Amino acid sequence: MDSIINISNQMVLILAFLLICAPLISFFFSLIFKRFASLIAITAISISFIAAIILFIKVWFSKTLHFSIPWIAFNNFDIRLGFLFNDLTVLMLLLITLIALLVHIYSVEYIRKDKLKPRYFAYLSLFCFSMLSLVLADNLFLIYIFWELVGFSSYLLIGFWFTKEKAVSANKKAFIMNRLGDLGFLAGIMIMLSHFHTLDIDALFGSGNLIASSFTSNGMWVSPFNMMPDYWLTIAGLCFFAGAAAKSAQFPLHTWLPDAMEGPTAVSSLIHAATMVAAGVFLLVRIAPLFNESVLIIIASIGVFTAFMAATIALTQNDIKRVLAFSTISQLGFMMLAIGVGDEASAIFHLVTHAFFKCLLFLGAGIIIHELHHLKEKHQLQFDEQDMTFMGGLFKSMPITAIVFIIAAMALSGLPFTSGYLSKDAILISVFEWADVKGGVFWIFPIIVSLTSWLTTFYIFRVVFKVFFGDFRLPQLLEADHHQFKIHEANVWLKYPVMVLAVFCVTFVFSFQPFSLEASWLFNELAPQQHVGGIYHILVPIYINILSLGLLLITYLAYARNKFSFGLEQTWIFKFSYKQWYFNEIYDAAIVKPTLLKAKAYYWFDKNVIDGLVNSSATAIIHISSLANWFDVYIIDGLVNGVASVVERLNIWFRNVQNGKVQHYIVWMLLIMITFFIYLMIF
Amino acid sequence: MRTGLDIAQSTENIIASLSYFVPELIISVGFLLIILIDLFIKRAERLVFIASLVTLLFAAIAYFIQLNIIQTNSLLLFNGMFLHNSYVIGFKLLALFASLLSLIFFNQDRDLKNHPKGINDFFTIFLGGVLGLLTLISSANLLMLFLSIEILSIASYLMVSYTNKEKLQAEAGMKYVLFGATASAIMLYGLTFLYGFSGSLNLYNENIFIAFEHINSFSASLVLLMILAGIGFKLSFVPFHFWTPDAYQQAPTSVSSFLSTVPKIAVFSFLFRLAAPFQLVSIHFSSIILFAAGLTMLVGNVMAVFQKDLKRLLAYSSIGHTGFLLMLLVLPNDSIMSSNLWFYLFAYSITNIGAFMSVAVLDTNFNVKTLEQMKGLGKLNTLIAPCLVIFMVSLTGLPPTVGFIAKFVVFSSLISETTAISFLVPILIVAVLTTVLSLFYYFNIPLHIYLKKPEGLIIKKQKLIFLDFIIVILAIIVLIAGVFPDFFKIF
Amino acid sequence: MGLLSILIFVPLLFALMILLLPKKYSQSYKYFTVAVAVIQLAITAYLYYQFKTGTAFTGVNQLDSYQFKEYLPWIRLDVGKFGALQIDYLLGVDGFSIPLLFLSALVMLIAALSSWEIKENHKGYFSLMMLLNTAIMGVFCALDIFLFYVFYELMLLPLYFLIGIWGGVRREYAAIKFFLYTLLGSVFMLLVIAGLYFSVIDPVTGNHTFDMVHMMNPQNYVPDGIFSFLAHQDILGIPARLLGFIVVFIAFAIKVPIVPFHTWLPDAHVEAPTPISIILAGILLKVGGYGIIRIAYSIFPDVALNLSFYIGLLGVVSILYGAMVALAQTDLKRLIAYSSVSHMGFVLLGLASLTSEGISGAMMQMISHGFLSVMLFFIVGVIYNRVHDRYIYNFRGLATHMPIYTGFVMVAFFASLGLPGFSAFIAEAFSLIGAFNSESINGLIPRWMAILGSFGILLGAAYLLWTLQRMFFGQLRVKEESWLIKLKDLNAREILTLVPLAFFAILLGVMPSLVFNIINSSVNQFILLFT
Amino acid sequence: MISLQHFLFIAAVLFCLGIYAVITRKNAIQVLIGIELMINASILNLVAFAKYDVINNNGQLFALFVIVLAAASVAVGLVIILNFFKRVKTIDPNKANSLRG
Repeated sequence: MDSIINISNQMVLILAFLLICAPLISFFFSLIFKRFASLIAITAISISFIAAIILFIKVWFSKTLHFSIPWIAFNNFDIRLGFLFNDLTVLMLLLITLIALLVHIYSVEYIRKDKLKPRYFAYLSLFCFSMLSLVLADNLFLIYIFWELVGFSSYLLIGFWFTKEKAVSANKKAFIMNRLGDLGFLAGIMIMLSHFHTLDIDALFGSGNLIASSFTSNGMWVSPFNMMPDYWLTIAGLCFFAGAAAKSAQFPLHTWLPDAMEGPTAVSSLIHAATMVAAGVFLLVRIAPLFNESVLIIIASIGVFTAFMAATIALTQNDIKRVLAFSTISQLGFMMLAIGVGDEASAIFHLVTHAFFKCLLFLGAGIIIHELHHLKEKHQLQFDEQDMTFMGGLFKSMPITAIVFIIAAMALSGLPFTSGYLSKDAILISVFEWADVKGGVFWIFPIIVSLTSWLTTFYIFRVVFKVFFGDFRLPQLLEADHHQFKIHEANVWLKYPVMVLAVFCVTFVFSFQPFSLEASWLFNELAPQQHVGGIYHILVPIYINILSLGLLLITYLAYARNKFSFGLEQTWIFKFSYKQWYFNEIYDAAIVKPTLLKAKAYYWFDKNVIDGLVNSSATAIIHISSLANWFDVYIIDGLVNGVASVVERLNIWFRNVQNGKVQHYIVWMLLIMITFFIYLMIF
Repeated sequence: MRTGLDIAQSTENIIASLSYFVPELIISVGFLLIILIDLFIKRAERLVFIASLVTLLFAAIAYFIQLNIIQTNSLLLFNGMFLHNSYVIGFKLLALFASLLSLIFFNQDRDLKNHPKGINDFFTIFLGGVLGLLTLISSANLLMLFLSIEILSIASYLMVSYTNKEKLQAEAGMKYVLFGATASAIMLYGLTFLYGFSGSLNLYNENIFIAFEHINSFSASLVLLMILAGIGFKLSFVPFHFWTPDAYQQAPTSVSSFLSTVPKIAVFSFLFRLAAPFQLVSIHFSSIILFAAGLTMLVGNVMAVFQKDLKRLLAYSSIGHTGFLLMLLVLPNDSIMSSNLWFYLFAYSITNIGAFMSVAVLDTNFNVKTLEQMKGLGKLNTLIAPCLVIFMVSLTGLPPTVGFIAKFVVFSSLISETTAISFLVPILIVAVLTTVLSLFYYFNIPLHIYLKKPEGLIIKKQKLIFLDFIIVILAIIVLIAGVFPDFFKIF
Repeated sequence: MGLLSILIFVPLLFALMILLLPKKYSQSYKYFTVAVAVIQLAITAYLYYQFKTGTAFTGVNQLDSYQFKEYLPWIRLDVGKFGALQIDYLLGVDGFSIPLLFLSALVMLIAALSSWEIKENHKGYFSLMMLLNTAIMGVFCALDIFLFYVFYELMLLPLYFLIGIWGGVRREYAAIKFFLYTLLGSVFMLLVIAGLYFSVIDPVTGNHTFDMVHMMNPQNYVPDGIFSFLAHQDILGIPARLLGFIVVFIAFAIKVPIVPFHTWLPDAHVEAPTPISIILAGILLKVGGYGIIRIAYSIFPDVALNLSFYIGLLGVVSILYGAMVALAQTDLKRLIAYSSVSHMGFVLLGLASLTSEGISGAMMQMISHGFLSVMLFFIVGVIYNRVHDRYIYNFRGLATHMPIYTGFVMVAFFASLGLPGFSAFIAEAFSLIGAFNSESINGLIPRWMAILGSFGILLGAAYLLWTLQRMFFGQLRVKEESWLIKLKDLNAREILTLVPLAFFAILLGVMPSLVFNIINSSVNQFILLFT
Repeated sequence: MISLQHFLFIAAVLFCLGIYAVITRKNAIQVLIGIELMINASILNLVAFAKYDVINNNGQLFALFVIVLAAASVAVGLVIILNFFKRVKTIDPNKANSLRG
């Protein structure tokens, strides 16, 4: 492939700089030249996109490239600034730039009326900059830096409408929860640094391959430089996983993602569906060699649990964006599972495909919400434009949106001829194989996974049918005339991006043989030796998809035709799912209950009771901190005052002696002299 | 049959001694002169003041000359009545310097000026007192010691109760005299035993120590304590301090400033001279002194914290400083130690006199007597208030003032002995803690002057008097000596 | 008359000028102050630029490898059997002092710029501020421990008055509390200094010396000195060197401040006028840290080595405790004051690790906290000057009302909660990394301390973001309607003040080598003291 | 034969009586008298010790000086007490306790 475009390494370097600098520049410029914000941002991201394409062609199918310059140096280690190019890098670059470009274009229309438009595009650019740099970074320290910057820009974008109470509490929650994970990441970095005296990914996992050269023997984890108890190896793995789990919203750090839906929908699609949340998976793939068996199993089980839990929650939500959010969590769970079973290739593959169809789903939902919002404003109505109970029958009024949405839905549920089919089945297959190898209780993994994938089909098509089929429920719910509510098809700005995305949801982009995973070019490059046939390759796709199709029919009848409804609304299962497994409530109840008794003392706390983990743990801390405060005021200062009181006491004694009577003075004088004298006689 | 001293030899000694005795003679002459002036010339305040000023100046000059022509070895005058060496003269000069300041202060003091009988007798008494303390500094003989202490005491009794219009002043005077008389009577009794043991009044007679080695420590300690009573009364360290606050509060400010500095210089120099022999004769001497020092610092500072009346506050603060200085007495006695003592006394006296002067000026201008009345003075008076603050900083012992250097000198002389002398360390800790404590009351004054808002201060006529000038000079000296102490080490 | 002397005494000169100038020019005083600060900034920048690094310029315990040295014999007082007090006017800088000098100059400029708010008694205020300036510069330049002490104490007086006269409601209490705390520490330190003097001799002249550089070399100790390495003297049954270290350490720990010696800080900050809180947070806390490095650690390395576990523990406790107390505050200024306690904890933790990265991190933390805390306090000052209120719940949704202000607030907040790209992140990360490495490098402090300490970062995010949410986001709502008029957005001067701070915070975040390269050789030399 | 001990004993008794008077009498004049007693005790001592002096008559000399000084100080004391009486109309030293603390 090199022969096609033959560029030197300097060229690569320059391109890389261009790639990340363009968004950075646009971040500042769109704040300065407010009027052209959108133009600047789009130009910048397209530049990055082009650069990404060239880099992709250059690096894909070829060796790893690594550039770095010194940055910080210490006695026993140094940290460098640098780029690392390998297949993974360029693939991610391409993915991110492409989707980002589309979302930018989409946003032009979406955010047009907002007066904070320049700020919006500035934030988007900042995000692109950090995300791209994260991908390009050649050592863990840099990754950590941009990791946090990504979180920061997501904080900004979630809280973009900062006058909305829910939005600002959501972004705080998101940032702090991510911080919690980042602590793990930082700890991991410390461990690596003190164990290997370098953070360079290439040196650690690539050519240098320090990880391989380190080994554990009789309870010690030995590296060329250092040795420490072997549990640190496990801890290191778990630390990094904690970081990844927070970013990719894995249980138990997942509750921030649904709240993050307070941000603009375009943002949700780019950051909280396609790219940022995938960073966790990306990181884990990068450092996969580090993980030992126990860590892998933990990752796998958390992944599978998250996938299942999120899917069940998604079943019953009525807020369309929430459904999508939980489906994202669930899909990320799949990827984690893939990593857990040691099949990074499928994880990345699914990451890519999922990025496209999930982004598409969000944008489609965005269009609908956008339209309904206009409707709402035009007629001064009072309803929640994200609630699916008001929708229905929109196929007629916005066919294109409907079609692309359905394509994406099929991809998500992994039906044939869609990209999802390949990637998802890849994961399923490897899970089955893994369970086959391990045997025993590990068969529970494939069972749950298949269950989850059917649930996926169910909930996503529930959405499809609720929204696009049946008839428009808004009028009858508001007892209004049917005809005054006109829903229009999206205009070009919104339309074309989604159509482009729809293309990427089809099998043929990735593989020319719709049913063979091995044929996919992407997969071949990432993991050539894997999946060389086997019984599961035949069985798994078939039985999964047969059942999926069956489910599809049921869903259709239930939600589109309303032939029947599952009378579950009152059962605890439904509630359990609808309440999102009561996670927020559990998190609250842990600490909130006792607090409510003292609500007077902590009246301000009540304001924040509602929103879950962050605040409730905050309460715990605030309990302690108010205690600490009390300690400060009464104990430490109290000691000081205690000294003062001692002085006062002394003073009172001396005063009594100094009582103004001269003869008493003389007596005292004699007494003290005699005391001295006695002292002298004794000693 | 014991033979007396050879007459010829002794007379010859006396004649020889006279030349060394010039300054004291000058003062005695001045003393008589002033009495005469007062007798024969009417309305002679100014003249008397000038005369006494000139007397002191002459005496000082004479001492300077002596200091320069002094030969290293110290000699005894008048058949062992006085000691004569650089050490003695150094302290005499310091005492004279302080007395000069006090003299100017007396002349400016409102209470003394407005006295019906006029101020002339006061100057006479004052000169007598000065003579007494000069002889005390150099006295080498029990008789001389007692004599000079008595002269000093009588003079101070009279000075304290010179103005006696008010009930309280009379009361203070009476307490002072009764307490003082008792103390000196006790000392006298002790002295007689000292005489009895050694059979000689001469302090520099080696057989004092021989005698002390023979007698038991019981009577030795008893005698020691008794002698300390009289000296302690002058220095006002615990337990001989009771009179101090009462007397200082009610005496005219200038007198308080005199009492708080000049006698201390004299007595300290004398006691320090005797410290070495005492340390020899009684192993317990240093422990007594250290105890007294610790107690004194504690009492002085603790009592000062809660004082409202400025002069009473300064009285207690001076007690505290005495305690601090007492610690020096336990050190091996050599020229360097004495120069440290000298420096501390120098620092202490200029600062203290300055403080008293500023208080007096503020009193005359705004008639403030208590802390409460000082609120917001800083706004009204921009000259004296800052100086007062400087003096307070110096008394606290913070850089860049001479007080800090002095404190540091004392600390460093003591710290080098911590291993040698038992339980010096706890006393040092007491010293440090009381230093921190002293911050409280010293900085109460700036606190009231600057930090509090003025409430109902009556501004009386605020004409700049000569004293303001002196105060500013003193403040500047305090600062300069704080930065370049070397200039002020005259010996 | 070297540059350092000029640096130190220029403010004094101007102070005299201000004192002599008649009152009617009182409006010009602040311009004098600014001028002085600019001059000093120029000088320090020049010094920083001229500063040479490498094994020949390590400083620490090599007297001849200090730079810009100045020497004058100063005081020669006789004390005791040990001969004359040999006190010298000895100045010099090494890698530890030069960045702090620059920082101080900058902070002084900011303080001068924020002194516009001072309404009454300009003469006193500005001359005291000059005096303070002199003292601060002196502290960082002095190599003679007596000189150091003189400057160190000299800082107290002006601060006492600056807090006490121009302060808030409970200013008298705050002023005296601050004064007492510091004095209690420093007077005991005076004893130790005297003791050190008698146990150290100048190898050249052979008589005792106050030169702290000589005190750092064991061979300069007289065998029977109190603090001699060889003769293990006891004071009150405690080893003398241990006692000495503890005394000195506490003296500076009070300044830093480290839990539990910190309670003066919130009061002082809350009552002090904005410029003084800026100086307090920006410089004085650093004096504490500098003192610990320069005196406590360098002169008593053996003790420091043995105690580093407890010192690290103190650091961790300060980090968490400070952050938690900050979380409970409802007064914005108090909150920031406690956040300083938390941030300075990292300095101690990094220092205790005695690894090059840890110490560099600690130094970096001091500098970055210098910029950031100044920024934070200035931000508080902005809002306080406008409506004289700092109660967090009296403000809501300021972002819509004062966008530029909110912008700077966000920069300051995110910088100090350790967002990468800002200096604080580098500083805290490397303090923690150093603390973590310590166990495998020299086994001084256990790994869990670093892990525990890193929770400080989380808590920092918690209280700062919460404040952001409470005060700046949401619907606009303030206590009184009239405030909306008073609460104008930043004016040019304020922006001019904040921009350089933000700039430096980012610059050091992106190019930490600017500091690390300067201090590196000194840090390595410093570590050699402990081996 | 009266030995030194007798003199010293008498003197001690005198001294104690003096102190007793000083601390118990409710009359300033009597306090002064007490002080006088103490001084006289010392005088007695001096004269008694003088017998054993290496130089002649030193003790007696001292005694003379003491007598004179005692007279002087008592005179001063009396003046001051008188003045106090003028102001306060009492000479009970314990009534003079308005200066305290």
